Amino acid sequence: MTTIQQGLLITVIGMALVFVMILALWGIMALLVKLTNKPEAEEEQAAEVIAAEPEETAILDPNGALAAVIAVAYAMQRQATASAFAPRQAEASSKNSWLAAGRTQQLYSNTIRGRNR
Amino acid sequence: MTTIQQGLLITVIGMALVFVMILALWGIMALLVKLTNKPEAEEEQAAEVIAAEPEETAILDPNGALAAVIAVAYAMQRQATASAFAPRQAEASSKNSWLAAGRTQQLYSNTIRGRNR
Amino acid sequence: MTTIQQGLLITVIGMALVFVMILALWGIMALLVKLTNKPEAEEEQAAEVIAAEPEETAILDPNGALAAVIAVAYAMQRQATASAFAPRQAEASSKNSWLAAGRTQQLYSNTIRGRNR
Amino acid sequence: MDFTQLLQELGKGFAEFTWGNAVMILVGLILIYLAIWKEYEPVLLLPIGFGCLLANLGMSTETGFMKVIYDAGIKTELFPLLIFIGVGAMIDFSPLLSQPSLVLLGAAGQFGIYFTLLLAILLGFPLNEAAAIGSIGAIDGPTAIFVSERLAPSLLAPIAVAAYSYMSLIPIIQPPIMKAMTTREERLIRMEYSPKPVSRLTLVLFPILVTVLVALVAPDAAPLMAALMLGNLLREALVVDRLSKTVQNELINIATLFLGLSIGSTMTAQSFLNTSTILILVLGLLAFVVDTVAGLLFGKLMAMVTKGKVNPLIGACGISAFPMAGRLSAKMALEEDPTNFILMHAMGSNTAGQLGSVIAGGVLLALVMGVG
Amino acid sequence: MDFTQLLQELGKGFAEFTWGNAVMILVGLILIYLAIWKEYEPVLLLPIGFGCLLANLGMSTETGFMKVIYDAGIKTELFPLLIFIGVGAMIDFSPLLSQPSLVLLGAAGQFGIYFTLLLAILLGFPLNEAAAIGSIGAIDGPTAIFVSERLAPSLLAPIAVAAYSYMSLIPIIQPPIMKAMTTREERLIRMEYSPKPVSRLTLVLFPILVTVLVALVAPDAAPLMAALMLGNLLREALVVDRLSKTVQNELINIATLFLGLSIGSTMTAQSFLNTSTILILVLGLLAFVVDTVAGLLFGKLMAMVTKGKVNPLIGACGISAFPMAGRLSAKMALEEDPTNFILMHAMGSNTAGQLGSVIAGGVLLALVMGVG
Amino acid sequence: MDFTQLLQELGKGFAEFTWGNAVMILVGLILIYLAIWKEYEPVLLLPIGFGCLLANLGMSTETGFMKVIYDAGIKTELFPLLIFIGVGAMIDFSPLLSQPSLVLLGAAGQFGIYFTLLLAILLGFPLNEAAAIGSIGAIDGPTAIFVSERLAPSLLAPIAVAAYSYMSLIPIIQPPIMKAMTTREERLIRMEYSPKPVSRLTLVLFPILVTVLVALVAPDAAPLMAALMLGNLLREALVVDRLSKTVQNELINIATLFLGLSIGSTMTAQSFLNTSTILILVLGLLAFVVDTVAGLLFGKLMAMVTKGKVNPLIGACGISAFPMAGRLSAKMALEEDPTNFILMHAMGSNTAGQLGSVIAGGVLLALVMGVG
Ligand code: NA
Ligand code: NA
Ligand code: NA
Repeated sequence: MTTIQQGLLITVIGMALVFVMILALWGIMALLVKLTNKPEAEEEQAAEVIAAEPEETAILDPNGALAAVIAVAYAMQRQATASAFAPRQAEASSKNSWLAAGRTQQLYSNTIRGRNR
Repeated sequence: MTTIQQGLLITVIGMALVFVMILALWGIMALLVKLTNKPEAEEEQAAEVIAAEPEETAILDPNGALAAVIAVAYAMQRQATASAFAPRQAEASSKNSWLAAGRTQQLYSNTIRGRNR
Repeated sequence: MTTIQQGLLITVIGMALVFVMILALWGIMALLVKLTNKPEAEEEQAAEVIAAEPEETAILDPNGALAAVIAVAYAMQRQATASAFAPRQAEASSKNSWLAAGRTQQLYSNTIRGRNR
Repeated sequence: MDFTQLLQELGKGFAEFTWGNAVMILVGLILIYLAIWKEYEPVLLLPIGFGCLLANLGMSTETGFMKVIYDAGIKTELFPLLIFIGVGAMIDFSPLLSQPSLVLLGAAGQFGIYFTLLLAILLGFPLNEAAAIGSIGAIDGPTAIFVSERLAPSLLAPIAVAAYSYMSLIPIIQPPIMKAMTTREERLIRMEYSPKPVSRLTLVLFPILVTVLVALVAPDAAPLMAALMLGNLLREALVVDRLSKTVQNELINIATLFLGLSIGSTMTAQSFLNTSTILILVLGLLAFVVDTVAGLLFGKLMAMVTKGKVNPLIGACGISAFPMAGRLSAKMALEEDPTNFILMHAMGSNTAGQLGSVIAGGVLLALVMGVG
Repeated sequence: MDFTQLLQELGKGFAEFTWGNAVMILVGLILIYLAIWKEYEPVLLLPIGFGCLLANLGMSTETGFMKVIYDAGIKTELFPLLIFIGVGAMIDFSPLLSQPSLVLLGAAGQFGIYFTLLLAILLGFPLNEAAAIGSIGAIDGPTAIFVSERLAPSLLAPIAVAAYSYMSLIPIIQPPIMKAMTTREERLIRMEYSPKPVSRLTLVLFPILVTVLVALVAPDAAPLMAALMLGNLLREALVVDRLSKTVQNELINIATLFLGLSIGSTMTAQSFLNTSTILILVLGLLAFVVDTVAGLLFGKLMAMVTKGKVNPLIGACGISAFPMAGRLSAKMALEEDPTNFILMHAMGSNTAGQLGSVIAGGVLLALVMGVG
Repeated sequence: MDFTQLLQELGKGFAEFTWGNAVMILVGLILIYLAIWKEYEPVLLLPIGFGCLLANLGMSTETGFMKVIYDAGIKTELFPLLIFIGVGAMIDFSPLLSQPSLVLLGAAGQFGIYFTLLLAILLGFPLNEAAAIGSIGAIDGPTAIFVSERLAPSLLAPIAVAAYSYMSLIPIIQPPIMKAMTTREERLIRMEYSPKPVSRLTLVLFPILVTVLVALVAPDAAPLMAALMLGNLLREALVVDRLSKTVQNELINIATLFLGLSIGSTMTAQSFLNTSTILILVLGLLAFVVDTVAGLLFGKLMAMVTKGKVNPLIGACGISAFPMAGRLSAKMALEEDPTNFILMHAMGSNTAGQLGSVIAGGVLLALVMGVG
């Protein structure tokens, strides 16, 4: 078998294996999320109601003022906890209050609501 | 000699040696404290008077308010200096102001008065 | 050749080489400073005007009050950035406000004006 | 006393200095320039650049203190693993876990590995070297270094330099491809963000299950994935904050500094100044381009299959290069429409790319070792 | 190209996986569960648990990067010593120094070592293994690991797991024994707190003198005690704050992480799944119980001798397990009478137990080596 | 069971203890006393002192864990280099770069090296040992250790002790010499401070060019200078703050602690208690004195040549001992005239001394190796 044939074989098997494993990961993740979230469904709801409010306000507020406040608060908290990536993130989020607001909205809801800490 | 006989011998010699060394430590410690504290006896006294006050107040104060304040101050200082054990200590001392007060009283007097830093 | 003769030879060659290398360093440094500072000469001037003011004020102020303020500010900033040497420096600069003022004047102008960060 | 010998000892610095060394010192200076003034992955390119100076000033990894560091951290594979423990502690997998289907994008962004492998074979590289070059397509420094160190240690330096340089060039490499391959309509696609809640149990079990899966199916990638997932477990455990902070700071910083220095110190003129290096640099760039193209194509496929519910831009960040690629995709969507926030999806895809890269690296290693 | 070989390389992860490995992975998961949800010594049990996963997924200390770490830190005995430097910098001996007689309580709490040793011999373990098992009774992780590594390295993992697990179970193990063995009257005993003032000179000389004493009388414990006392000297010197902070943070964190991982990585199915392990776990629990009982009995003796001036509860914290056991005794006294504060006495006893444990470990090592 | 053997094992601590060990323990105690109460370079003298205790209590670098640390960090020369990376990150070369002529003062302050070398030869030391003793005259710990470790490792301990002790005694050693050798008029000389602006480019290029120059002309000093300049480059790059902070804190702290311990642990009675040690201590003090005298003479020469524009006091800080010597010169000028600030000039001279010391150390190493 020539080297290029070996290479082609490796390519085919390799990409196939990568996809198989990624599919397996998908399955594991879907299963994990499904299995582990049942008992907490109810407290989830409550948290969602509270967390939902700032989100909507942020979207309705045309001046982005509240959004900017949340963004700054988030950036500061983030800076304190995960200093590794903080510099760039903080910088990025201060460029544009709208952008920051949107980002904050997503990250915030994910951190506070989506995750049951 | 069987293994169990060896074991018994080791137990007897071992515990005896541990006690001998601990007794030696006792002697060393008693001697150390005696020898090294003479010249400082007087400044000790002055410090004691000052340090004694918060202690007594803490005991007389039935609401534990002052005690709690001292406890919090102590916990904060402790947290700053010895972060290793801080989390659990801080947590523990916030459970009960009385408990904290008593603990604070002892630790405080030991740190400030007992030690000549 | 005896050991002492070897030693003398090493001394002569050694000190000569040290001086040669130090002279080379001098040349490199002078060249570096000359070559790299041309384009920035103008912004330099502007910065100098601003930076010059606190210096002169410090010298004119007979009570050293402003100087002390700057010194403290500098010491604090220094402490935050270069914690390695901070303890001794901070200690030293708090001893005498005049001394601190002079030091601050030099260090400050060097840091802010002399260096184009 | 031998005077000639004395002069030799004194002059050995100059005597051993070659034109090649001078050229390599220039290369080192360019890397340092890119690190400091262009801020291209400075924590790695600065040490690599300085190491390159050392290598060409008589302090290569063949002797002395750089050999000690190289043997301790690169030969043992410890440095990339220590870095991965720190990286793992920095990664938040919750955006991915709350949108599991995004994991598919992490597979597509690995095509560049195999494309580059094939091209390298066609250019005459033997299989092991071609595979090492292909590992640049993982777009992940520690993975590329880990794989190359096992398959072709002599190519370690150009591969690492290519991987880290292009990684920091992603904001220049990707956008034109992204614009060329997607229509404005596609870039305007809004993605609903209704993540499934992710429990703490999930966040803890995920790194463990991934470790088990990868160790069973691709054992050659196991150390890398285990290190990454150990870091992530320290993060998500929430009870070992001390360890999590130390691996994210001191441990990763020290490992990074010495990894960079060690790799730089292999860049002697005789090992670096050859056509292989130039080919590797070109192939590496191609790997990045092909990864991006494949990711975008897969993104478009997902957009088609979901009938316009997936913005193809997030395909481009399935290539790894965490977290830069993710931010880039989100930014491009915002440029078309300042109210279109796809950051969380992009981050999901990006972390999927990180997983995919390690898996693909391990599979590559296994296959080439199995063949060889 | 040999296709079978390729499949072998790919399938080796599955091929080498045994039922035993599956069971051990379960063991690892239990350790991780205890670490995260029960917060049982998480900084150690989490790495041990994860190391256990690694060991049974082809990454044991027999090969690869875990062997590198194991050889660097466990075989050389460095990890327990580095941890002890950090621990020493965290311990305040002034409560003990201001009440020197409390040091006696640190001797009584070592009976469990010898009791367990004898029991292990009766159960058929050879002397060296029995002594290593006995070291669990020191109730001090680094001591147990140091002693076991020298006497019976093959038992290192179960001994470390037992030591750290039971240590975090102290709040469950000790209280019933303490209640059963003391009367309410005894628990109500108030202890006068009139400490002798402790000068800085004393605090500095103490670690030095202890090092000298132990090195002369029990040289096998010397490295352990020297490390502990070096850390304490850095703390009490007050002039090397930089060093004191580094050993209490980064140094101890890194050493702890890799100590845990290394020990976990020795827990392969073939070395762990046997009756020895179960016996060790049972004997270890007994060691803890006997230590507590002996400590309490000695406390009662001291109460008798001093005619009710010593609260026997502080006997229970002469077992080491610093600082948990000390807090526990003080808490139990508070439960009987919310105005009875014996924390400083308990801490004195507890630090005495720390000293006693290292001494007892060293004496044990010397005796067994002298006999063998 | 052999009872005699058991007693031997138990008594070996006492049996091997000699009068020499007792004397050396006293030496260790003196070092610890100087570190804690006199604050003489405590981060080094405290670990050295404690290491000295260890060496004479059966824990020397010939065996056990101290051998592991010694082999890992001193034999490989890593510890002094790691320390230099941290020191480099702490040095600000801008005072020197803005007044380049001050660099000359860094050459004069090295005469003590060669003076001491000659004196040591006259006292009967062989050339390699005499050169190692001369390295004390570099007045720079890592340089002296690096040179001694290569030329005469058996003299490492007294040389390191002398270097660090006298370095912390500089405030006592230098002032009388400075007063005796300068007139009041000279000390009152004001120096104009009109520094040329120093651009960021200069600050970045400087460490690189110094590394290249030294590696070519004095390759034996290359590792030391490269480490120092790597640290400085990390500092001046401004983009790798993470690395700069780590090398200035954790890395240098850990290296310092273990360097000190290792050197202390070579101080066994048999290797330290001899006339060589006493001669080395005396010669080391002379080296410091001669360095200061030569520096001041050169300062006076510069004052003459520039017609009173240079204050000769800044000649005294061309000896290295950064940053203490620089502060001392500035302080002495202030004592004569409280408005005469020469700190920036002194710091320029002092950093020049740091460079000169490393260069002189490397040249010395090269010459002695070339001769030998
Ligand atoms: Na990739
Ligand atoms: Na114990
Ligand atoms: Na010098």
